[in-house]
Amino acid sequence: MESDELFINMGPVHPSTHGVARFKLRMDGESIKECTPVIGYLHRGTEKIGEMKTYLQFIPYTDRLDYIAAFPNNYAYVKAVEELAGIEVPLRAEYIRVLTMELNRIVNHIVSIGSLLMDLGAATMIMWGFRERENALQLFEMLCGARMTFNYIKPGGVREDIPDGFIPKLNEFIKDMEKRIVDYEQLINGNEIFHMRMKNIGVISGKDAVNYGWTGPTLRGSGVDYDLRKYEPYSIYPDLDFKVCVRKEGDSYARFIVRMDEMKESLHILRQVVDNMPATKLISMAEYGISPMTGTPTAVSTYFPRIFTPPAGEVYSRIEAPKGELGFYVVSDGTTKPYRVKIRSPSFCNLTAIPSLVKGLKIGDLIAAFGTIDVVLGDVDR
Amino acid sequence: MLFLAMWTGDIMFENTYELIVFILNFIGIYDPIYNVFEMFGLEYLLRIIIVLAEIAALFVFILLTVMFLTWMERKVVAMVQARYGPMVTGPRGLLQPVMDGVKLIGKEDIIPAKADRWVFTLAPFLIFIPALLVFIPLPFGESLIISDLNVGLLYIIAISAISPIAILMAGWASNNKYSLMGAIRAVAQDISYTIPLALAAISVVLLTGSLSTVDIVTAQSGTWFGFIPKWFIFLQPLGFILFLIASIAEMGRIPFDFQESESELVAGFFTEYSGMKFAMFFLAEYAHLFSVSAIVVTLFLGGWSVPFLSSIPATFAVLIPIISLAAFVIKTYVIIFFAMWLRDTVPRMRIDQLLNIGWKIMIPLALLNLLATAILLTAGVF
Amino acid sequence: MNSAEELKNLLPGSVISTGLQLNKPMAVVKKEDLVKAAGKAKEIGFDHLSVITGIDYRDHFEVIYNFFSYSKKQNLAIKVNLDHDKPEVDSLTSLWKGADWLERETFDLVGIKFIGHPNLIRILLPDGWNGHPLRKDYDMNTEQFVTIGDNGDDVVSPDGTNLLRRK
Amino acid sequence: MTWISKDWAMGGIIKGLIVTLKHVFRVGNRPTVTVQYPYEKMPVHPRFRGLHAIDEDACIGCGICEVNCPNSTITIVKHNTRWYPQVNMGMCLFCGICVDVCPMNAMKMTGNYELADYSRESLIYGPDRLLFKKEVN
Repeated sequence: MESDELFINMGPVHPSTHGVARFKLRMDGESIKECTPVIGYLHRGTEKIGEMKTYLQFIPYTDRLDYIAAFPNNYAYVKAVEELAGIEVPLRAEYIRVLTMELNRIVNHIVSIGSLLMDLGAATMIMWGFRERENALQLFEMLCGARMTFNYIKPGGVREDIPDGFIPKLNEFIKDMEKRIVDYEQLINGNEIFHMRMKNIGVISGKDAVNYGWTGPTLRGSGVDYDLRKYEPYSIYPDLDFKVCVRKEGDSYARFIVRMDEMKESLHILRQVVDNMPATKLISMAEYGISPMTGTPTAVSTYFPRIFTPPAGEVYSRIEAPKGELGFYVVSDGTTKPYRVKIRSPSFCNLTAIPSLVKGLKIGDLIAAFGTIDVVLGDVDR
Repeated sequence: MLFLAMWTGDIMFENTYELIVFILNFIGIYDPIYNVFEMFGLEYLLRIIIVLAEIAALFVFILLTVMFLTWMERKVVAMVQARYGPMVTGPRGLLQPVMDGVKLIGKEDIIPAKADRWVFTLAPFLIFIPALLVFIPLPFGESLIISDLNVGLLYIIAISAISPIAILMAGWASNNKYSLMGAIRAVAQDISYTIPLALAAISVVLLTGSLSTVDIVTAQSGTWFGFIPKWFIFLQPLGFILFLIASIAEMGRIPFDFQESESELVAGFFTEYSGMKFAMFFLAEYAHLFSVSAIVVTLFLGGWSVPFLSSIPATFAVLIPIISLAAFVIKTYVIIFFAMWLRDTVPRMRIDQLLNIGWKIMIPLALLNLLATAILLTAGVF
Repeated sequence: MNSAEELKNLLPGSVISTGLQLNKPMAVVKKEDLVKAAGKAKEIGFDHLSVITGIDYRDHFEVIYNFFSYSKKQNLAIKVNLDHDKPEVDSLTSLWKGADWLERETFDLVGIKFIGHPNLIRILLPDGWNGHPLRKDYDMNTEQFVTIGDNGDDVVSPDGTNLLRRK
Repeated sequence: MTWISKDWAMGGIIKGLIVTLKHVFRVGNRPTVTVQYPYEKMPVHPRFRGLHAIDEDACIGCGICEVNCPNSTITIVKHNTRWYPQVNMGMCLFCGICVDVCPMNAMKMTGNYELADYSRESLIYGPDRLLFKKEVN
C-alpha cells in the first residue's frame, strides 16, 4: 500500500539518542525508508586542542572523548607518545594500567547494556548496572581522585601507585560483580520479548562489518574473531589468559551477548592482574616529599621531564578500547607540542553503518540497533 | 441486627443510593428530611442530592487512589531498582503526589502555535471523564455500587472505547509528528486489544447469563468442596490470561506502552501537553490502571466476595460491607502490583509484533475459549 | 619483506618509496594511483581501513591511510602527497564504505577534496563554516556563531550580537 | 506457524519476574544502595580532586602551575604582599596537573566538590578562599 512519506527529525534532543545524535528519518508509516545521521553537535575541536597543548596537557582532554570509559583514551594517547619517544614503562605500572582499563571495560559494557535496555523500555537494568558502576567509580576515585575524567595514565607510567586497601576492595567488587552478572542474565537473556526485539534485527555480515570499518564488540558480534589485545598485543596482554568472545549471528542480540561475555572475561583478566601484580615498595607522594611528575622516577613511573620534546616523527598506535579500535595518530616536529593529533574513534567509525543497518526496519529497531552499536557522542564528535 | 439481616440476604440493596436511604432510615433522620423536601414539592431534589453526594464520594475516592497509585508506582519501581524512591515530602514521600499536583498547577499552560486549539483543549477532558465514568457500574463492595446497570459490562467496554478518540484528538491537535504517531499507535493497539478483551469477558457472561456486574460477582461467591473459591479464574484460566494481557495492553503499560513509548516517540501523544492538561492525562492513565484492574477482579477474582466469610461469627457481621470493600481493594491492588512488577521486568514490544500477537494469537485463542465454554456449558459441565 | 615492499613489488610504477612509520610499514604512493594501490592492498588482504589522516605541512598536504589485515595480522600505511594549492585526491568509498565518513571528516577539518565521493559535505561542523580548522593557516581569532535559520538549517555568521550569551 | 514455539511458556519472563521480586523483598544481599544525598553524603577518598587548596607558607608564587594548566585556569595574583594562584573553577578540568608540577608541593586538591554558584564571577576563587596554613606540630 502506498502512502505519503513522513519526515521525522529524531534528535538532537531525544530520550534515546545517547546524547546529541540526530537522525533525519524518511518514513513510510512506521518503517524507515532512509536514515541520515547528523552529527557534530558535541564537536569541541579536540584535535585542534591537541596541536595547541603540550603532550602532558593534552591528556585531560582525551578523558573527554569517551567519557564513559576514559582510561583507554588516556592509555591510547600515552601509548602513542611512548612509542614516539621510546619511553620504558615499569612493569607494575603496566599492570595498573591494564587493571584500570579492564575495570573500565566492565563499566562501559554495564552502561551500554543498561542504556540499551532502557531504550527498549526496561529501566531496571540501567539502575542495577549503575549500582555496580558506582562501586567501580568508587575504586577509580580511590585510585586517581576522579570518577570519570581520570588523567591518570602518564607517559612513563601512571600518576600514583595504588593506595592501601584498594586490592581488597577490588576483590570484593569482582566477587560482587560475578553474582550481579547472574542477575542480569536472569533478567534479560532469556526474556522472550527481548528476543523478539533483538534477534534478526540489524543484521550485518562479517564482510560488510569489516568493509564499514567496524571494530570492537560490534565486529565480534558478526563473527570476525578479532581483538587487538590478542592479535596485536600491547602492554601485558600477551601474559594474560583470556579468550575473545565471538558470535556468528551478526544481529543486535549477538552484539549484546558479546558484551555480556566480555564482562566475564574482563573479570577473569582482573583476577589474573591482581594475582600477578609485581609487588614493589609503595611510594606515596607524601613519603616521597615531592610528586612523581617533577622528574624523579618512582615505582610506577619512569623519568619524564617537565619540558618534554619527543624526537620528530609520526606514529599511529591503536588499542582495543571497550567500544572498538581506538587509535591516535601523533605527528611530532620535535617541539613541546604535537604537530598533529588525529583520533580514530571507534564510535565514529561504527556509526557509519547505521543508515544501511536500519533500512526497512521500524523506529523501535533503529533504537535497538543504535543501542547495540554503543556510541558515545563525545567520542563521535570529538 | 439489621446489618446481619442484610448480609444473610433478607434485605438486599440494588445500589448505594438504597443503602444510604436505608442507613438514614436506620438512624431515623430520613423521614424528617424527606418531609421537609416534600413540603416544597421537591422530592426529586433529595434524590439528586444523595446521588450527587455518592458520586462526589466516588470521585474523591478515585482521585485519592490515583494519587496513591502514582506514589506506589514510584515506590515499587524504586524497590525493584534498589533505590528509595520519593522520601522527602511527607512520611516516606507519601505526599509526593500532592507536591507534583501543586507543581503541575503552577506550570505554564502551553498551547503550540500551530495546534488546533479547541481540540487540543478538549482532548484531556475527553480522556479524563470516561476514565471516571467507567466506575459507575463497578461494585466496590456489598451494595457499594452507584448503579447496577443490567448492561454493566457492555457499558464498561463501550465507555473505555472512548479513550482512543481522545488520544487521536490529542495527537492530531498537537501538530507534532511524534504525537500523531503515538496517537495512531494507541488507536491501533486499543482497537486490536478491545476485541480479545471483550471476547474473554463474553465467556464469563456465558457462565453467569448476565451482563450485570453484581450478578457476575454474586455468581462467584461461595466455594467448591469447601476450600476452592468459586472464582471464574478456575473455570476460565485461559480467559483470565487473555483478559489480563489484553487489559495490560488497554492500560497502555510496558510491555505494551505504545501510546507513550518514551524512548521512541519522546512522550507519545501528550508530548506537547504541559501543566494541568498533562496532569489530566497522567491521572487518567492511573485511573485507567485502577479501573481495568478492578474489572479483572470483578470478572475473574470474585469481585468483593470473600470465600470463607460465612464462617465468621455473626457478631462481626456489621463489618461485612467494609470487609467486602477491603477484599475488593486488596484484590485490585494485587493486580496493580502485578502490572507494576511486570513493567519493571520486561522491555517494550514492537508495534508490529504487538498487532501480530493481538490478531494472530489473542483473538483466535479468545474465540476458541468462547467456543469451548459454550460447548461445555451446553454439555452441562459447568 | 614487509607489506609495503610487497605492495611495491606488485605495483612498481605507483609506489614511490617505502619506509617505516615508526614501526609500521608505509608506502608513499603517487596520488593518481591511490585507488589502484589501495585496491591492490585490499586484494592482498588488507581489508580493514583503520583511519584516514590529513596533515597540513604548510607547503604540502599529506593524506595517510592506515590499513590492517585481519587474515595476516599485518599493518600497512599508504601515504600520498598533495599540492597545497590543489588538495585533491581520489576517494576510496568505492572500496570501503567506511571511508565515507572518514573522508568527509578529513574534508571538513583539513579541507582535502576527495574526488568521486558521493556526498562530500561537512560532517562535524555546520555547512557554511568558514575555513578548515586543522589547517595551520586557520584563523583562530574570528568567532563564528551557529544559529537556526528560518527553514531549520544551520546558519553560520560571525555576528553573535543577537545570541543569548552571558559574558 | 512460526508463531508456535517454546517461547509461549514465557519461561524467560517468569525468570526475570522472580529476580525482580527478589529485589523487591531484598532477598539475598540485594540492599538499597542509594544515599539520600543532601542529607547524607558519600565518603570522599583522600585522593579526590576537588577544590584547590594552597599552602600559604610553602607557595612561592613561581607560576609553574599557571604555565602548565591546560585550560589557562590559574592566574597569579597579589595577595597581602605575596603572590598566589587564583583559580577559575568555572574553567577548571580538575586534572591535577597543577598539583603534580608544583615544585614546592604547596598545592593540593581537597574533597570539596560542592562548587555550584550563582554567578561566574563567584566561581573565580582568589587566594583568600584557597589559602590554608599548615599546622605545625
